[in-house]
Amino acid sequence: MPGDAVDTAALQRWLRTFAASVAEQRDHLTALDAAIGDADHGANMHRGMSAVVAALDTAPATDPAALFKQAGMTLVKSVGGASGPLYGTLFLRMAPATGGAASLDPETFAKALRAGLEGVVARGKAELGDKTMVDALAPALDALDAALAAGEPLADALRAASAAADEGRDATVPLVARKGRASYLGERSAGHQDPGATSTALLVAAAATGLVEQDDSS
Amino acid sequence: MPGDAVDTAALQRWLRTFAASVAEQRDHLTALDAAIGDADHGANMHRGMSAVVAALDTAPATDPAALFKQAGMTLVKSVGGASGPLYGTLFLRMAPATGGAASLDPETFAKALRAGLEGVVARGKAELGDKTMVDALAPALDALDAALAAGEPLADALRAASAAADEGRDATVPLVARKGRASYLGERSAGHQDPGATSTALLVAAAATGLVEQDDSS
Amino acid sequence: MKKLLNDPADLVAESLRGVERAHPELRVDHENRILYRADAPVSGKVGLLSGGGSGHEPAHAGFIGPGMLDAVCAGEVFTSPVPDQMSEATKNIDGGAGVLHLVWNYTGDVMNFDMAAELAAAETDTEVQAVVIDDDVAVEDSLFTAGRRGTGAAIPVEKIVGAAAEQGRGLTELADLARRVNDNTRSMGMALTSCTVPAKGTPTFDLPDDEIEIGIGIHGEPGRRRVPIAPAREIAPMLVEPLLADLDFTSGDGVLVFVNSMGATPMLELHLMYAEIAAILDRAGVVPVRSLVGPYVTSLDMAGCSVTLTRFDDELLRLWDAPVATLGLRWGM
Amino acid sequence: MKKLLNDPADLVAESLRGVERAHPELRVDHENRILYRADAPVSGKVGLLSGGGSGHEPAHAGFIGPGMLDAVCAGEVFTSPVPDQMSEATKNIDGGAGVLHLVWNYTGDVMNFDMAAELAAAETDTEVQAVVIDDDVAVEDSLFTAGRRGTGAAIPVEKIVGAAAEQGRGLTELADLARRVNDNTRSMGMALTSCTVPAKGTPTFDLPDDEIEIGIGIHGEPGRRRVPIAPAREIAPMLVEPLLADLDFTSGDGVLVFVNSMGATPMLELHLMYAEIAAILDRAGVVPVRSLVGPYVTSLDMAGCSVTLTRFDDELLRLWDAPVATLGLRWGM
Ligand SMILES: Nc1ncnc2c1ncn2[C@@H]1O[C@H](COP(=O)(O)OP(=O)(O)O)[C@@H](O)[C@H]1O
Ligand SMILES: Nc1ncnc2c1ncn2[C@@H]1O[C@H](COP(=O)(O)OP(=O)(O)O)[C@@H](O)[C@H]1O
Ligand SMILES: [Mg+2]
Ligand SMILES: [Mg+2]
Ligand SMILES: [Mg+2]
Ligand SMILES: [Mg+2]
Repeated sequence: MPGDAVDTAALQRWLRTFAASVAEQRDHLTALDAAIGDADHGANMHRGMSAVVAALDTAPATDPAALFKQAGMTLVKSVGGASGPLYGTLFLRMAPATGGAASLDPETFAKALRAGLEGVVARGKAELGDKTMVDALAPALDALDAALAAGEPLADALRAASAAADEGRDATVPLVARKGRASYLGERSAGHQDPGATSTALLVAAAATGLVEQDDSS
Repeated sequence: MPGDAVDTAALQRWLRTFAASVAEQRDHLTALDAAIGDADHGANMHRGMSAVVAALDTAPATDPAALFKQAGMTLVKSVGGASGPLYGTLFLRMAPATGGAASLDPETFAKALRAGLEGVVARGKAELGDKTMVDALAPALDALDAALAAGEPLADALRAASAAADEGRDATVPLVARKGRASYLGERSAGHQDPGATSTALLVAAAATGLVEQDDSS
Repeated sequence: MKKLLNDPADLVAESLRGVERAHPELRVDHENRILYRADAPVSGKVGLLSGGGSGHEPAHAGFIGPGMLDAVCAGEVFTSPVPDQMSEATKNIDGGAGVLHLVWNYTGDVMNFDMAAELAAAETDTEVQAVVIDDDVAVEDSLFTAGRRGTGAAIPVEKIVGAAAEQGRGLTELADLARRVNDNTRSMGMALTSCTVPAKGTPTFDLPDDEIEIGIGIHGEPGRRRVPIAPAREIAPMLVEPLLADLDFTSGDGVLVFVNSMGATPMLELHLMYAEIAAILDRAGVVPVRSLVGPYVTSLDMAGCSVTLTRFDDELLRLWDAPVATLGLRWGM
Repeated sequence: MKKLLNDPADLVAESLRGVERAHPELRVDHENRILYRADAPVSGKVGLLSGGGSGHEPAHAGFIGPGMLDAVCAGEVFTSPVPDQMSEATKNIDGGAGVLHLVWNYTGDVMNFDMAAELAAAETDTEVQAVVIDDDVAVEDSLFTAGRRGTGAAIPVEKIVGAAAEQGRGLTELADLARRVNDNTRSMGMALTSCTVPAKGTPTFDLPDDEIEIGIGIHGEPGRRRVPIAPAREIAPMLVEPLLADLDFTSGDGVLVFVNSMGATPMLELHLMYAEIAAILDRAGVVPVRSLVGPYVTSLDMAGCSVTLTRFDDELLRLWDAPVATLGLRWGM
């Protein structure tokens, strides 16, 4: 499906859509973090994604690898905390996986995302079920791979990924955190939704809505 | 009127009655002080009068002069703040004015009280209308002197004094404080009743109810 | 009320036990509630005594030590100590050169220190002089009132006179010096919240969420006026302009800028306030040469701050910089 | 929210302007939010770098100076600084003997410092080692979790390693020393109230008037459990017993007893707590040899306290007593 090719413009739309939903959900993310963390996840992600959008506005990268690197470096430089290195690493690790192509086919995009997830795990040492962003990202990528393998168009595959991310996010609620700040609460962390898994679900949703040009045929 | 003689036992009753009403009005005195001062007048007077009662219980003085001295010293030693030196001086100055008598006639008692007032004024430099305890004490003593001069029995004279003290206390409400902590508030001190005038009104009321043995003939 | 204590009535006594345990460089007389420099009296040196109500920590005990005070009398929370305490302390810090009482100007403190001086004069031949500290421009200075409160000025007064006392200067010279520092110092404070006096258990005054008090004292006394909450850049002039209007701070060699936390206001905000204040001073041509930023003269758990400016000359600056070793101020030793 | 600031987004930047104005002994790189000892790099000395989120003042910048840290990176409120800050600071404090990162154990701080070390390794030939500080016994220590938080231990670690660095000791020796101090230190904290993060504007957690949190962190993280408000004499054991259960503090030459205010709790209460804590240590046969009482590692305007014990040996005690000149700790110079 050649219409499924992911070019720099599509990736920019993805990032801008994510930035917009982070801005919109900022207080919600912070409220989730207040319950089991330190009440800054919304501010952190908003600061970072505003910087990413500002970079896109002033010096837009011209190929996917450069774009991922720009986004990753911007996040690492501007966010701090746990989410800065983690989201930063996610994008930084996507860059080399593009092989320098100007436009990515769905499989390459999915491969790049998986490289990003591996970067997050290498950096943060979280496993599935530790009540972190990994709990949203990993199932999303599994769903994406499965859908693409089943021959679904990218738009449908991303919608499946987004649904899986949402499910993964919701599944963090009963978990006892083992990584990140929420782990300090021990049993008291159960019953609360993980803020990082929540922002990650927004990232995947932004791919489903922003990455693929929405038109009637999709 | 020989029944009007004020002996050591009567003076002790006065002090105990005053201590009891301070204990009862403690929170009220502190609330008044919170509005225009530092929220401790009730605690201060209660600490002081509890110490006076404790001294009466353990080593009761045997003549009026010794009793006044004991009460005054105890207040100076235990209260601190503005009210400690002021109430302490009041009683300390009453002692010499008794001339060492074992029992005071009403005029001598009134003279001693006036010496106390003069001590308060010398110590605190407050004039009538400065919104202090002087505003309750001075009119009370004027009323006491006038009633005794008119030949009224001590019990009646003290009731007149108590009424005058209450009036003086109430008259502090509209005043702008010029002395003590309330003076820091400037115009904002108007509209509040002075805590020290309030405790002084209790002192005079205690004389009216505690000093003279209440019996049907009085 | 949520506080770390047992019975409010025992707070001061129990806290002094902790001071004694934690700080062997202080000697504590629990019966009289006097804190001494461990090596008091210092022979040949004028003894410096201050004190006041508790609840202003690190003032007053945090300023005992070489280069500053010799002893401090601790009163109940926000209540002046009593004359017996001061006369006892006076006796014990007299190294033969007399004792200077540094009295914060509050009716209670002044009267109790007066009575203590009378007692000391009657009982000993220790020469005693007293200097009253009164720097708070929020209060009108008038012969007919209690006058200005003593607040932040106590720190430069006690520090500078303490340094001069270590040099062996005489009682009268030190009293003059104390008055000189006081005369060159002005302060003004504000509150974001009231404090809660433990014995009362509720806030001394109610302050709505959108209002602040300007011109407050350090005992939970409400201020001169209540204004809507405003950004720091609008609050700073409300504190600094009255200081500049009251004394010409451009005429010295520079000023000490002292930004004090009332208790609950954190350093992050104090430093931001410092930047706002420094900008105002720049515009006014006032030159900050030394700074002090932190909780030094507090009012229990009150949130807010005060600003104190001291006009330095060469000598005051030198004495400010001289070594001092107390819990609250320490440098050079 | 009532705070002395302008826009919450500018709080840290504006506060650093005030730090720079007030404290010429610090050099401030505003662009990178790095605070340096004015004379950094010190030739031949191992550079000591720490840092973390803002809101813990005087930590971290209050511990820069001779005998302690060379630089500190300031993050947003409660948010770890970013790798660029740390790698820039690392370059600028390398006096030729390498740089030691003293990292408070939080996921964000550890990851950002890791990335900074990777950056520094790629860009310079500065030798970098890192030691993670993790002393908070409220958190279970497990290989499968983020591990214990770094809290009060930072003060003795930074002080003692700072003194050893001034003696010219090498990087590896200092890293070992830092681990030794950390291994001999345990902390536990409690909150009477939540703090309010300026960007959020409301308290991080709600705590009823009759409850307190035990085992809280320094970022407004709720504690391990919530218990009814109790007298200080019942709260002290909730903090001290877990420390004694976790490490044998009787086996050293004595301990440093560090009672820390979370921000809004005044010294009067801290000293009362000190007395309660000292009494428990007496019964346990633990000998306090040094004390530290005050707001050192705060959590904005939170009311509450933490207790940190460090087991000293002869060498640690000597290094603790060595001269230090920072805003937060100063003695001997
Ligand atoms: N080790 C980790 N691995 C993966 N994700 C993590 C890890 N630690 C924390 N996170 C994620 O980061 C989120 C918190 O981010 P944020 O609040 O911005 O940082 P901080 O905890 O430093 O304040 C958590 O909700 C969690 O999803
Ligand atoms: N100079 C003065 N002369 C007479 N009475 C005074 C003077 N100053 C204060 N007072 C009285 O003392 C009262 C306050 O006492 P208290 O609250 O115990 O002391 P403090 O003001 O030291 O806290 C005032 O209400 C006033 O009546
Ligand atoms: Mg967070
Ligand atoms: Mg009062
Ligand atoms: Mg008082
Ligand atoms: Mg954070």
